[in-house]
Amino acid sequence: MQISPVDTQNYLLLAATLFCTGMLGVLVRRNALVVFMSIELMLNAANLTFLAAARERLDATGHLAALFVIAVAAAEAAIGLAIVIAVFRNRGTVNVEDIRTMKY
Amino acid sequence: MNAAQLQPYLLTLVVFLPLLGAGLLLFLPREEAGQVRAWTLLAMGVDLALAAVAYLVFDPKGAEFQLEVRRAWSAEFGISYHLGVDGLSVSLVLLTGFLGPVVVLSSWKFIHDRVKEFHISLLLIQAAMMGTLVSLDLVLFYVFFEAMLIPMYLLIGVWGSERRREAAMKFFLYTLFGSLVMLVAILAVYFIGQPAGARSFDYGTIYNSLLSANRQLAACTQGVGCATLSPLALTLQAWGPLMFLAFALAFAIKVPMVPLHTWLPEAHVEAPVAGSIILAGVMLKMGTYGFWRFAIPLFPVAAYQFRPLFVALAVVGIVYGALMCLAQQDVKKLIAYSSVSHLGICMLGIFAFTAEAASGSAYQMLNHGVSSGALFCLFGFLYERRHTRRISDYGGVARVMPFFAASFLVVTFSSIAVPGTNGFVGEFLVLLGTFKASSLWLGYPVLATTTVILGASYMLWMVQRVFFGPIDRPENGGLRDLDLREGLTASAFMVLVLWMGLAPQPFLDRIAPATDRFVARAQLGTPDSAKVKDADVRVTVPPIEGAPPALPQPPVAAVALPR
Amino acid sequence: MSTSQLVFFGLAFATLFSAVLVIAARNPINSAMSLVATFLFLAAIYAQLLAHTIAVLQVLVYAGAIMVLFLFVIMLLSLTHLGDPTPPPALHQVVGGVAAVAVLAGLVVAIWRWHEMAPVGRAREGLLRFGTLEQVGGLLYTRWLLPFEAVSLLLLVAMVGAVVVAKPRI
Amino acid sequence: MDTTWLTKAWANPQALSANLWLIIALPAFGALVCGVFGRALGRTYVNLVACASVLASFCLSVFAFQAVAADPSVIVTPAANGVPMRFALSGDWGVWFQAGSFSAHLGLWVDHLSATMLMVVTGVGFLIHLYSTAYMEHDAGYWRFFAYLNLFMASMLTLVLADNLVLLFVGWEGVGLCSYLLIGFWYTDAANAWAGRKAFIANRVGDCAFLLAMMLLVLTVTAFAKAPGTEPPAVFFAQRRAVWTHAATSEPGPLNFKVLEEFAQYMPANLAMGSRGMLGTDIPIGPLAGHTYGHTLTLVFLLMLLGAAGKSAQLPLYVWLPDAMAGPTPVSALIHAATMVTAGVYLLCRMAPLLVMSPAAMATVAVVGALTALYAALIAFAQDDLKKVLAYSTISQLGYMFLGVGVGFFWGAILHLVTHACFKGCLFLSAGSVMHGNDNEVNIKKLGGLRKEMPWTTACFGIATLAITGIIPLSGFFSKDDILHGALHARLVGYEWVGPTVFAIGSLGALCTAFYMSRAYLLAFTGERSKDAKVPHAHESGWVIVAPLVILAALSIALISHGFPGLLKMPNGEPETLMEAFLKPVFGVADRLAIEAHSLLPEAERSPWPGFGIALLLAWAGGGAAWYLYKRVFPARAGKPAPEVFAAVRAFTVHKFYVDELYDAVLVRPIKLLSIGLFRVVDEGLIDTVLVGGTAWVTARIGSLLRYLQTGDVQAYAAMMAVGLLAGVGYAIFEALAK
Repeated sequence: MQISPVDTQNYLLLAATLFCTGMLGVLVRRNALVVFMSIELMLNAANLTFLAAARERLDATGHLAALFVIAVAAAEAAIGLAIVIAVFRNRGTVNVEDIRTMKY
Repeated sequence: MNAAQLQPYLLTLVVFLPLLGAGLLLFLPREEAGQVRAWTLLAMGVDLALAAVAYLVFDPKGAEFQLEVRRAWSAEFGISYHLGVDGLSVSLVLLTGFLGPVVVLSSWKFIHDRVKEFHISLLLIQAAMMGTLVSLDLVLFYVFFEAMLIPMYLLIGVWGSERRREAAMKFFLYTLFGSLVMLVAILAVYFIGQPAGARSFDYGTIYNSLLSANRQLAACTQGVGCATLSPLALTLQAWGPLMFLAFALAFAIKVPMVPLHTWLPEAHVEAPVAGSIILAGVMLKMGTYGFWRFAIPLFPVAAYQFRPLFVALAVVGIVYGALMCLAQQDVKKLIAYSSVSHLGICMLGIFAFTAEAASGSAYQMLNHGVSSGALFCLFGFLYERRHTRRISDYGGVARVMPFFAASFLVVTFSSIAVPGTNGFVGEFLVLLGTFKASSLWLGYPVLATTTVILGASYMLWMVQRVFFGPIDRPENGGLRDLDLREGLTASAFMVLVLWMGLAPQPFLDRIAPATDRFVARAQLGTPDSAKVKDADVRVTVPPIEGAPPALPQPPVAAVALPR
Repeated sequence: MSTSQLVFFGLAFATLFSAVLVIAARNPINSAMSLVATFLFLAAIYAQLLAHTIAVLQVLVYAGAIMVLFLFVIMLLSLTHLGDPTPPPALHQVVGGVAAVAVLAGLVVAIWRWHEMAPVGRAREGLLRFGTLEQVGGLLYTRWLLPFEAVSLLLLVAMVGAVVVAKPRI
Repeated sequence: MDTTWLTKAWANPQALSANLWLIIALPAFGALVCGVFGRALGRTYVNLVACASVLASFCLSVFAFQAVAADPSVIVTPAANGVPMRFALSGDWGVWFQAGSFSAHLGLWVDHLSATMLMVVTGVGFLIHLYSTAYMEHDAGYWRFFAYLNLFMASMLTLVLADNLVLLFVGWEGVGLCSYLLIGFWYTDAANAWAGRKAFIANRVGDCAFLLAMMLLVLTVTAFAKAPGTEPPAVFFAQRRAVWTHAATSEPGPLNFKVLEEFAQYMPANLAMGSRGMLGTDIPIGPLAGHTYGHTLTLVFLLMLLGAAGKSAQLPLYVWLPDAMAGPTPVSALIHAATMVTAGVYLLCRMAPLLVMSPAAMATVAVVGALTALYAALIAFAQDDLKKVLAYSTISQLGYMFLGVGVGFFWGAILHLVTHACFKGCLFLSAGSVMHGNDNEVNIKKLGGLRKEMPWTTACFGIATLAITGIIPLSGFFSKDDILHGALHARLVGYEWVGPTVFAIGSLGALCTAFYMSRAYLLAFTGERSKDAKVPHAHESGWVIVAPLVILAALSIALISHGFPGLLKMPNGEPETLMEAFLKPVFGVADRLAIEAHSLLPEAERSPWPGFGIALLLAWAGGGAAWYLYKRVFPARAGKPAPEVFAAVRAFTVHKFYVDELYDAVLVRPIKLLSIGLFRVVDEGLIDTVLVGGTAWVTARIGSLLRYLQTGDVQAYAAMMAVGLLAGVGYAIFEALAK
């Protein structure tokens, strides 16, 4: 068993790109479901960072953090999708621009 | 478990017993108003007993802080669960304990809706006030200090009279504004006090760490050693005044000092009788107590620098508050403004920096708690019968309520400091001590002495209009005198008024050591600072009991940025 | 360039490509399928990072459970129709997009310039156990037991919450 | 006849000392019983408790007085300066309150001065209690009345017995308090209660000055004791001059009378025991540093004079006393004539050793006293209310006492105090008896002809009138004219004009006194019954009312013994009055210190008889004028209008020279207006509306502007977060690059 020669830096770059891709999705897509998917992307980017750092420091705590992130993501997806269903039922749309009840 | 073993837990019990009572009330059905009242009374009574035990156990010749307990709480941030009382706080604890059952008794028939929530609020306030008085950790203190606000806000806002919402909001915002500024100062003093890793919110630790810097700074104001100030002293020189003012603002609002007082009359007028008693009896003293415990000892140089301002404001408060009273048409507002005047005397005593004045001020805090608490309580009894606060709606009440009138008169005399009642001793000592304060202009105490005249004018004017003269309104003719419950409450106040007036020394003995230390700490910022010995001012800090062995240093920031 | 490097770059490219597809696809079904692909590629990368446990969980939880959930929702609500033509982007969308790109640039610069890590983890001992179920499980059930239990509570709450929110009438 | 029993203490002085507190506690206990259980106990028991407690207190006082006065071991002449040292029964019940370097003890003492006062207070007090049992017979509030009256006795006795100024102040304010309660006793009439309040506030003005005087005195004494070079303070403060002391504990504090006297010993310039003249020296330390002791003491006593003026109804604070007649008549007799109002005189006499250090203050006291004596007498001319006449005469007579104190004639002032207590008490009680028999009629013009219907009352009133007028075989003659004689011969250094001036004013006052007292007597008691009388025929009161009158009238005659000059001889052969000799142990120190301090020089003793002759002439003249006017001139002019000039003068006098109105316009109204103005403008306007309300307004406006940022669009919020993140990243990079 040996550590791969790929630098941690590369993983971090990948994570950063992934994160920003997700962020872009959140910021420009109007479909609530796609926004949720983008959020999942961002969470995974965070996971990747945790794991890269864990390998760098040989500290398995990072894995646990990733585990918890996955759990939180699962919870978030469940609730979020339930809200999407509820909103859709009430308003017939999942377009985020059409949901503005909190406007001044 | 014998008494000695119980001692470390005494203060914890005093603070949390009301909370326990509140927890118990949660399980009572809301229709059982009688049970709710009885259990609250029981909890308050036991709390009073515990407070009395603490008062008796306190040894005036012993260490500064007694009945101390210090447990690990949040070691990473230097926060510990540190309780302890000195002479002043143990006296105020007793006062708070005394007012607890009184408050419950006085609102026995006053409150009809949401009885359960009302009593839970009372118990929460009681716990928070006790906690504020016994905390020796700044974070703990702050938490309790803020925790007082919320139930009080509810008390005014839910159970008050017509304009209760505005009054509650005003009270809340005023005090919150001050205490948030204080929070910034608490954090600042935490960060400058000690290097990273050794930082602590503990009162004694912070005091001790600032001590030598304060000394250097005091010497520097005399022109000695300004070139060799330590870094901490330099920081204090630059930021000390601001930090002092931040603390002072919070406490001055609470006191309240003119011109930050306008929340008080409104809060008093709108609050239910219980709220007024608590507010006047104890909560205002949190301000003076804060000056005594935190603002002045931590920043003696800045305090000395701003002393003229505060003394002037105190004297203005005394005279101005009294003049305001003369203009009032509303009994509760009048009593509220008289509190402004009386608390001005307390503040004058604190800022005189002499032993006489400080003792007098401390005693005046107790007196004011008793006398204005009693005034509000007694007027509450009358309000319950007539539902009006306007002075002109009364007249000739003494004829139909003789016992009530007698009690009210006794308390009035206490309030205007007739010798033989408690008010005199405090006022006399404050005035004397202010005269003795060499560096103050003699005009201040002279002006303050006019309170003797003005106080009598407005209080007797009010008494006159309410109690004497013919009964010219038929509603007043049918008032009934106090019943047993009310009579007992009133008698308790009267006994206390006379007891504290005729035999003040046992009370003063408890306060004396705290006074000496306070004056020494305050002197540290004056030109006399060199005469103050370190042993007189340094705080003994007990180790944290049951602290886990030092944790392994948490990994320091992994990504070290290159230089 | 060693094999593992080649593998990594391949995987990284695939991951990014499918991620871009996620946000670019007009049909949500396509997005979802691309997301599955992204997760699978990521799982491989995790494995390469010696995080075997997490890699397995990634496949199970994300690619399995969560994605099924997404697909069900899409199908339940019949969101597959493409709707009206896309309106012109709003101001905040433009600003957000630019900000996202700029953040990426900033992060890239930062990672590029300050890549030195604290020299702690290059030791080779214990590599055999690193990231195995045994090690992660050991940690999870000893030192991190409380957070773990808290997470289980969170999931429970989420479950109940999802039912409550989604049901029209309880 | 064996008289040794007179010159030996009847009771063990040691035991008396230890139980002095009982003298105060008994009436206090009576007050408690009457006040709390009075209504339940019923009239008989309340009367019993109230009278018995005062009687017991009186008996104890007699024992104390006798022990102080008679025991030969009391007076010891120390070798040092040849002045008899004074002794007292003295008890100390420990610290009352103490803080810093200040302490006040619960200490009581009975020396010759307080023994005299004790006899007056408890003696007259008991008689008036007895009288009240009949006078208040039909009043439903009898229990309240006796509770207040007993409480008053306790306070007054505290005032008299206290051995330090702070405890004295307790009694001082306590009597004011009881006076407030008793004036407003019939509170259902608002005017009565207002009168009580007026009395209390006027007293409070004085008390404020008194407090300031005490503070300054503490500063002075403490500075002296702590100044470098003084004797060790411990010795200074611990010096005790009592033979019989009960439980002398810690140092008695700076306001103890013995300490103050000790302090006074150090002040004069040519003091044998230290040769340190301090009066002209600067106070070395403390807040008063830089002012001389002499000036400070002058200020102290001017303030104390104001305090005493408040309590003793002198100019400028006398306005409350006439209104105080709203209270029941026994109260007027006890509080507003015999005891409470003399507290100011007692206080200044008590402070005599220090008072003589300041000729300026003494001159002021004398002038204030003389002016008050004349001024009040002038107002009394036109009063038709019998009680008001007596009230103004009280003010006037108190003025004589102040005059006596001011010219250093302390024993004369005290003698006048004692005789005044008797004859004025008698006058008031007689007036009460008149009211009792005439359905509460007080207007002298609506009485008349009482001589036949109320013979006892008339006789007593007549004797007392003669006494106050100063007709020769009565005590008032000697006490008042001793004072005037003393004034004529006193030489206040630097204020030599004061003696003759006050003598002149005082003599004029005596003339007026004779006039208005005779007028009152003639109108009320002689002649025909007025047609406006409420009841056609008055009836004589019962023996419970008459007996006190008779006793007091008898005392007004008997007390002549203490004022008759030349009954005793001094060691150097000069004649000495009995009262002077009796009070010598107290005032001897003051006299000696006055000479040492070169502030008050006695002239060679001259025979008082020529002066007495003038005084007698004045008294006859005043009385004769009254008789002539009211018996001859006015009846003859009945029905014709008075000349306009006289009418105007009379109106001016009836309205008490418009002083009440003046005070109202100059002090009361402006303060009230100021407070209302401040409340409206500063408190409600500036602070509450502009500052507090303004803050809220600004916040609300800003908030209503900023709320337009809330678009409700999730993505917009997210975009803001992204921008924020970008800013954070940018800042971190910038920081790192900058290093």
